[in-house]
Amino acid sequence: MEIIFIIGSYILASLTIILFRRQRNIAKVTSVVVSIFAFIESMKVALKVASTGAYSFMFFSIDSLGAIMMLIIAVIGIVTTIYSLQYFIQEKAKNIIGSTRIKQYFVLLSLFFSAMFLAVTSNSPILSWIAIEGTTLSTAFLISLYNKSSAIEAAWKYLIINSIGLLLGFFGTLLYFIPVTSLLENGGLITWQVLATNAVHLDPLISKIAFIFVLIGYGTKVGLVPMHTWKPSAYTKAPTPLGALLSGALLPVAFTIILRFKLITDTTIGPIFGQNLLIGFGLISIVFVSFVILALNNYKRLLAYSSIENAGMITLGFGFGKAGIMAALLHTIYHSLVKSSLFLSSGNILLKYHSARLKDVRGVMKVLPLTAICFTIGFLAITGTPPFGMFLTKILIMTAGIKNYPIVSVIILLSTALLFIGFFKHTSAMIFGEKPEGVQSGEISIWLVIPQILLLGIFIILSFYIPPFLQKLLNDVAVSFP
Amino acid sequence: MNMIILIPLFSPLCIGIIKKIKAIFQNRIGASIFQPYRDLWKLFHKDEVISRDASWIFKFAPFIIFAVTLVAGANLNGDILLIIYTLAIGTFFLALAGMDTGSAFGGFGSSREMTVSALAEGGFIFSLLTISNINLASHGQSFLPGILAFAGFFIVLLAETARFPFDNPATHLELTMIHESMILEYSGKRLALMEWASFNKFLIFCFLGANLFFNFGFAFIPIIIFAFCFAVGFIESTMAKFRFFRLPDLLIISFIFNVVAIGLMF
Amino acid sequence: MNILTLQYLLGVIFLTVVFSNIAKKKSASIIGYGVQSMVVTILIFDSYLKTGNLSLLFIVLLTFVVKVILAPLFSLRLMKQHQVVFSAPTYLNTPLTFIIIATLTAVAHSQKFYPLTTIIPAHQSLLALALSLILISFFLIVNRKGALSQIIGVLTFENSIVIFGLFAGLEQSVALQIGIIFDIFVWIIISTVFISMIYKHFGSLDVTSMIDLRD
Amino acid sequence: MINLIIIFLIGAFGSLILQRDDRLANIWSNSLAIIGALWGLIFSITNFLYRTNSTFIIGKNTLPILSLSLKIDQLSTFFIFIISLITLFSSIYALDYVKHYFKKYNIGALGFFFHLFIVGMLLVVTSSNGIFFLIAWEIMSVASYFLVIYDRNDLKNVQAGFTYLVMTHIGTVFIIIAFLIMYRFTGSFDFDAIKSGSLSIPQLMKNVIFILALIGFGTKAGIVPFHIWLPVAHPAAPSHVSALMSGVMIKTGIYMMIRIFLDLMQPVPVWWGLLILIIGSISSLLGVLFALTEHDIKKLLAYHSIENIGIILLGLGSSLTFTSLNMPGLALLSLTASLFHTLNHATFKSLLFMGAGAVIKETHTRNMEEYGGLIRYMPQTALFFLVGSMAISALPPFNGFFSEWLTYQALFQGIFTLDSTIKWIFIFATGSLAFTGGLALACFVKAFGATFLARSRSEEKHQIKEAPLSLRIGMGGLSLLTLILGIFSGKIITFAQKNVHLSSSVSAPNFFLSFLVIILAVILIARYLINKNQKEIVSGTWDCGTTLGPRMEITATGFARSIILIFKGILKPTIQHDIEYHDSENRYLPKSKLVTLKVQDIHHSYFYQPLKQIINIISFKIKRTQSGITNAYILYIFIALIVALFFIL
Repeated sequence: MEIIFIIGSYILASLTIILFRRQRNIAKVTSVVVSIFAFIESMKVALKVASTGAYSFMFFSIDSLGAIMMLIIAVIGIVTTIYSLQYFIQEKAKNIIGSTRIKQYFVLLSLFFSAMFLAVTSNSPILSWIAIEGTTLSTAFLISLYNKSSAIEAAWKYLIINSIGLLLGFFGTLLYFIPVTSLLENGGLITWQVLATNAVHLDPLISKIAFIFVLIGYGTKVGLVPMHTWKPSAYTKAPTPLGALLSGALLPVAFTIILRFKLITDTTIGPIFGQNLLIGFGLISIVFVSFVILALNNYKRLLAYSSIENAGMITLGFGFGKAGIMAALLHTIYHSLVKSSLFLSSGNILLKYHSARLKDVRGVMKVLPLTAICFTIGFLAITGTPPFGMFLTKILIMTAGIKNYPIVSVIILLSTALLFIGFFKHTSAMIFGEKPEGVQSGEISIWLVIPQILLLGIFIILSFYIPPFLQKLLNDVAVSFP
Repeated sequence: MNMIILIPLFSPLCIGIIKKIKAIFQNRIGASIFQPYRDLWKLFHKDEVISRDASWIFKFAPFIIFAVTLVAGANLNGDILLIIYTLAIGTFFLALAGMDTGSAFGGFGSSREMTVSALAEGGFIFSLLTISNINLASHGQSFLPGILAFAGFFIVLLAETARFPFDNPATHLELTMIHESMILEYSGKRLALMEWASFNKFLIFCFLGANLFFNFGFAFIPIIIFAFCFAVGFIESTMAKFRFFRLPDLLIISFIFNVVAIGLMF
Repeated sequence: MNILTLQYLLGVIFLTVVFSNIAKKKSASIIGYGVQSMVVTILIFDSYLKTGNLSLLFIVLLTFVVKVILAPLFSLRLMKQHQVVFSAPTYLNTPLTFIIIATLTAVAHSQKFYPLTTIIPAHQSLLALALSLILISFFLIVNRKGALSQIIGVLTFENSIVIFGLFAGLEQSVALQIGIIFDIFVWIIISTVFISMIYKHFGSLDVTSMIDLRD
Repeated sequence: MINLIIIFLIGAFGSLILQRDDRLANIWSNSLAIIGALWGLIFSITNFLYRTNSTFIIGKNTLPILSLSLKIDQLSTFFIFIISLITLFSSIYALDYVKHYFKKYNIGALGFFFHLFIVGMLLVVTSSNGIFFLIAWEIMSVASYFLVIYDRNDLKNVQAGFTYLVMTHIGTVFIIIAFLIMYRFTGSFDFDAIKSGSLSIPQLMKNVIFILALIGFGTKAGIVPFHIWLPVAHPAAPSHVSALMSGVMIKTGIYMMIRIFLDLMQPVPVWWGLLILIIGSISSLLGVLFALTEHDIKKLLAYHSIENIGIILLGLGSSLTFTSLNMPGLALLSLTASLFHTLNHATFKSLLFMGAGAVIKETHTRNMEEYGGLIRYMPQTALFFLVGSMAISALPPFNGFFSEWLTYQALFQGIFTLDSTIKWIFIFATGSLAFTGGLALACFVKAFGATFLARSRSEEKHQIKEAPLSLRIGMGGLSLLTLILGIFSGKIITFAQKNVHLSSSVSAPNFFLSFLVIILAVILIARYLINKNQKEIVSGTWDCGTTLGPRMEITATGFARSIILIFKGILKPTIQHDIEYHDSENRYLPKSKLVTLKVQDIHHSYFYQPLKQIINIISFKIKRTQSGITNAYILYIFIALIVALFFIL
């Protein structure tokens, strides 16, 4: 039941904001209230699923994977909404953006959340496809929020590439449906369970082709390398809170759909085929990004490429199977938390320095001390330096991989080292050095730093102690995958 | 223990003999072989002039260097590394004393001295190593390595005691002098001690060479030492002093002699 | 409708897609798209006649209204309104496009995709043609430079997927129908809002001017 | 052991809390460090005497592979002893030294990272699980990175920190690969499991693990090909930290090499030891040569750390060769030699770094050319620095000589007992050790002479005063320690020779006594007996008539010029003369002449520079794929689809 409340409340929020356009901060209040409500609901769902296992009703079926994703979306959702309140006040103060645009932002944001929740919990592939299409639409308009030519260009590219990807995904889903429709005549909605049960009738070759189409289709949404081209420009031109949401929440959601289809293909032709494909894409993404990062000159693109690399690492984790799956899930959670905190800190830097180019940003430690510390901790965590959890998950993925893909693991380790150098070069150039004279030092407002500290706090707690219910959810997912 | 007395007693004598031999080769009579004793006595009783810039190292170095030669003399038949590194203390303080007065000559003297002694160290250690273990030679033939080791040792002797091809003890020409330039600033009893220390060092080397290379017995040692003095005097009067940058090649040759000696021996 | 007429109709669609690939004038490709969607509505109407499923009738009407009438008219009006230059440039010259289209059709009919095209053995040739349609329309998007022709390309791509679904025996399935409806809905929004935005900012619908967002 | 770590953690977080008030934070962090160090000393000494080996597990852990398990055996106790010893002296030193950072930087952060650094080191030497070791290893590196860039106003330090962390990270990647291969064959990361399962690892894989571990730990220890970060990073850190880093941190690399090569991978082929021997000799030779070319005092000391690491590797390499030729007696001798030299190097290297720190604190520059005549203003620091330089150039009464003497004995035994090619490698190693000894002596005469003796080379030296009290206590304690370790090294030497008869042995105490007695005798005789009535007149140095300006003295570059020209094959020196004339027309009246002698670091210009260029070229080429054209992006997806379909079907 809770899921209906969540989606319903989001749609309701967007309607209220549209209707009561007059009141001054109706948008802010409603969106914060709704995101808190959604967090409580998804926590309840997670606890319920942890205790009683997957359950489904009407159009929704929530399994442990879905519950974890809901938790991620809810946590990132609350933090970004709180951040965007203060962020837009500052932007309005510098009259970069008008108040109508801010209202549009909150409307689209709640639509975006409802679409993501639907995508993760829907019980039929077509419904998830429509939900993902919905996210593409809402984010396309969000990217073009600033109404500058570059924002429009980024939105256009985002739109064209993602809709082609989704059409490929649609074709892939259709291929999965072909043998199934002939069986049940009543024409009811085909759910994941129906697909899974008679996956065995699926012709092996068709399921292979279907999985390729789905992987490349939804892979565009996740941003694996050949299909990643929209990501850097979209993240740079979008408002910062949206960047955090895109990489923190949308990436895992799109990835869950690939995983669900992989489950079906695994039952028909065994896991090896799916795993090899995932490893292939993961490897290309990590190696490609580790070279590109060295030559970047914009710190937002740096974060975009880093999320491509982490997407590659997660695909790799699922590709290696066994211990790798648990590690990849943990890696997804850690990555969402740390990447969104990095994005929010980069938002602060953008507000202060008014330019995203690395050349203009110097001496952040002097100008924004707290943000600099959050950014450094985030940088150390995201590149997998040990004291933090992501090092552990990286090692676990490697241990899963070393058994039968030794060369791949060695290449990955070397390219992560190269990635560390690239990322570190830019971060140390930004953090240290003399403060440019035009910038006056001092944190903009405490509300712009609390969200990052909150995210990093959760991350550090999770990297040392995993609560039992989350542990149970992770085990269920790890068990369900070959 | 008797070496502590014998070495300082007879070292000026050897230097006197060398000077006498050189004089004979230049067919002049030259001073008597006991002249060094008189010089030392004279220097001990003269006043001293100490530079304003010098620190306690300059004042205290002569005592350490002299004492080092005595200590080295004391455990001559002890461990070879100990002897080498005790003499190295002497060189260390000699070079520091040279630099302490802040005059250009002292600085360059210690820089050249350290270059020479750094390169000679390899040859020195290896030659003593071969000789002290010559009886352990596994596959018998120990004559050729002995010769090579002795040649290497003799070159090191000339280098360490600042004799001819490396440094001309008689000259004060700032372009060539190494040992003399370091003790340029000294006078009075400190100069005496420094001179005496270098005499002792020479005698220690001759004694080492004699004792290790020709084990005929204790009685023959004075004769062999005399032979050493004669050889040194002979070289000083027939050979020209090498240019400074050809010295490393000579020292590397001595090092290679010793390495080949060890290679052959075991 | 026996196989022969189906083949004949599919041949018409194939020609329209090839034509929109080559046509110099943009209006030609829009008219081509109109004809294509007309044939698709006929096909869905035929499957409605066969099965008598009411929802199919609803979809027939919807596609007819939107794809056959609204979309072409709207695009033509858009072109007139913005005096968009007539010629729709492509990256490759015509002979090369022909060669690629030929290779793609050969690939679609090849042994590689054999299992895909024999889902329903009777429709083997139809499915093969539909698959080649998909590949060609994908290539159309890549080849065209104008924003409007790219949208036309994406819509043809969507049409070919629908055709493949129909021939692969998915007429009945609710999924296909929802998919079609939602797709139409999405593309109405995109074409109306985005095209005007691009035009306002870039002065022309030529995509090649949008290249300043690079690393 | 756990309470030792807790003390340091309290120190770390305490100094963070107190960061508002500089003085309090400084006192808190240093006093905590001193208490922790004393506790560590007591712990290690009791552990050493009673031969207790203890293992701990800290808390249960949710993840399967990682178990926070510590195992303390004699080797780790020895290293805990070194760490706590040097931490004790460097924190005493830091009490006054950190005062000159007071207004500039956040002292709380310095205390926090200092304590984290020590905790990292303690965990590294005691952890017995691969992943726990890697976590401790990286905590140590990251904490020391923040210490290196502590003085961040000077951009060179930030650049030094960058090179340091990048090199350490590359080293860690090699170590991770090595551990992964071990995990693959033995199925777990725990050292005991690896040790018992090490027989199942095929020989080829063992060699691969050896090479990877050598590169990984060699980068941390600073052996020659991977040493470029050491002369850059150590000088950048505050002096008490660089003392700790070069005294102790690089030894953790040695500790892990011993742990893996001598303990885990035991049946070991001969060529491993020989390779370490060769690397050791090359590192020691090149280390000392580059040290000679330096005129930045802290860089000179950093290069000497490379040289001493080379000497330690000689001991380690010979012990590895002897174990593989199963001569346990000699193996024990050479291992004790290398461990004794690790202890000695820790003491005299931190002493020298502290001395350098005191000098830099007063003169505010690291360039030796601007020093000179400091012995008049800082007599005690000069004395301690003299003791340090005598110890490092292995002059007898101090501890440096006795550990080098043991290494020599090990190498001599190698020459006498082994045969054919192995003998010639041992001869090459002994030769390089001999030359390193000589060149080190020359280098430290230059360092001490140029800094302390004669007149000051730059005018404004009047306001220099002696180093504050706590600095002198720190340095005094360490110099006393070098002397005591030297004199009482007899026990260690007899322990080393217990089952091998050496042709000669040296007993330190009677050498020292005889040395003292003779010096006193000479002074008595010379000063009071012979010329009690001579006067000592003080007047200027002989100046052949010209006025004796600072230009007359020899400079550090001048001193080393002859040696550099002799070794110009390796060092490739380039001499540059900048002459300034009174008036530009006639060339005969130069106003001033500046000679700069630059040495080309062959590793940098022939290995690291080209590597960097290649990576940059590749990354720029790949970046161009993001060309901005939408059609190109769609083309990538199209190609990906076609390739995937063809490749998979």
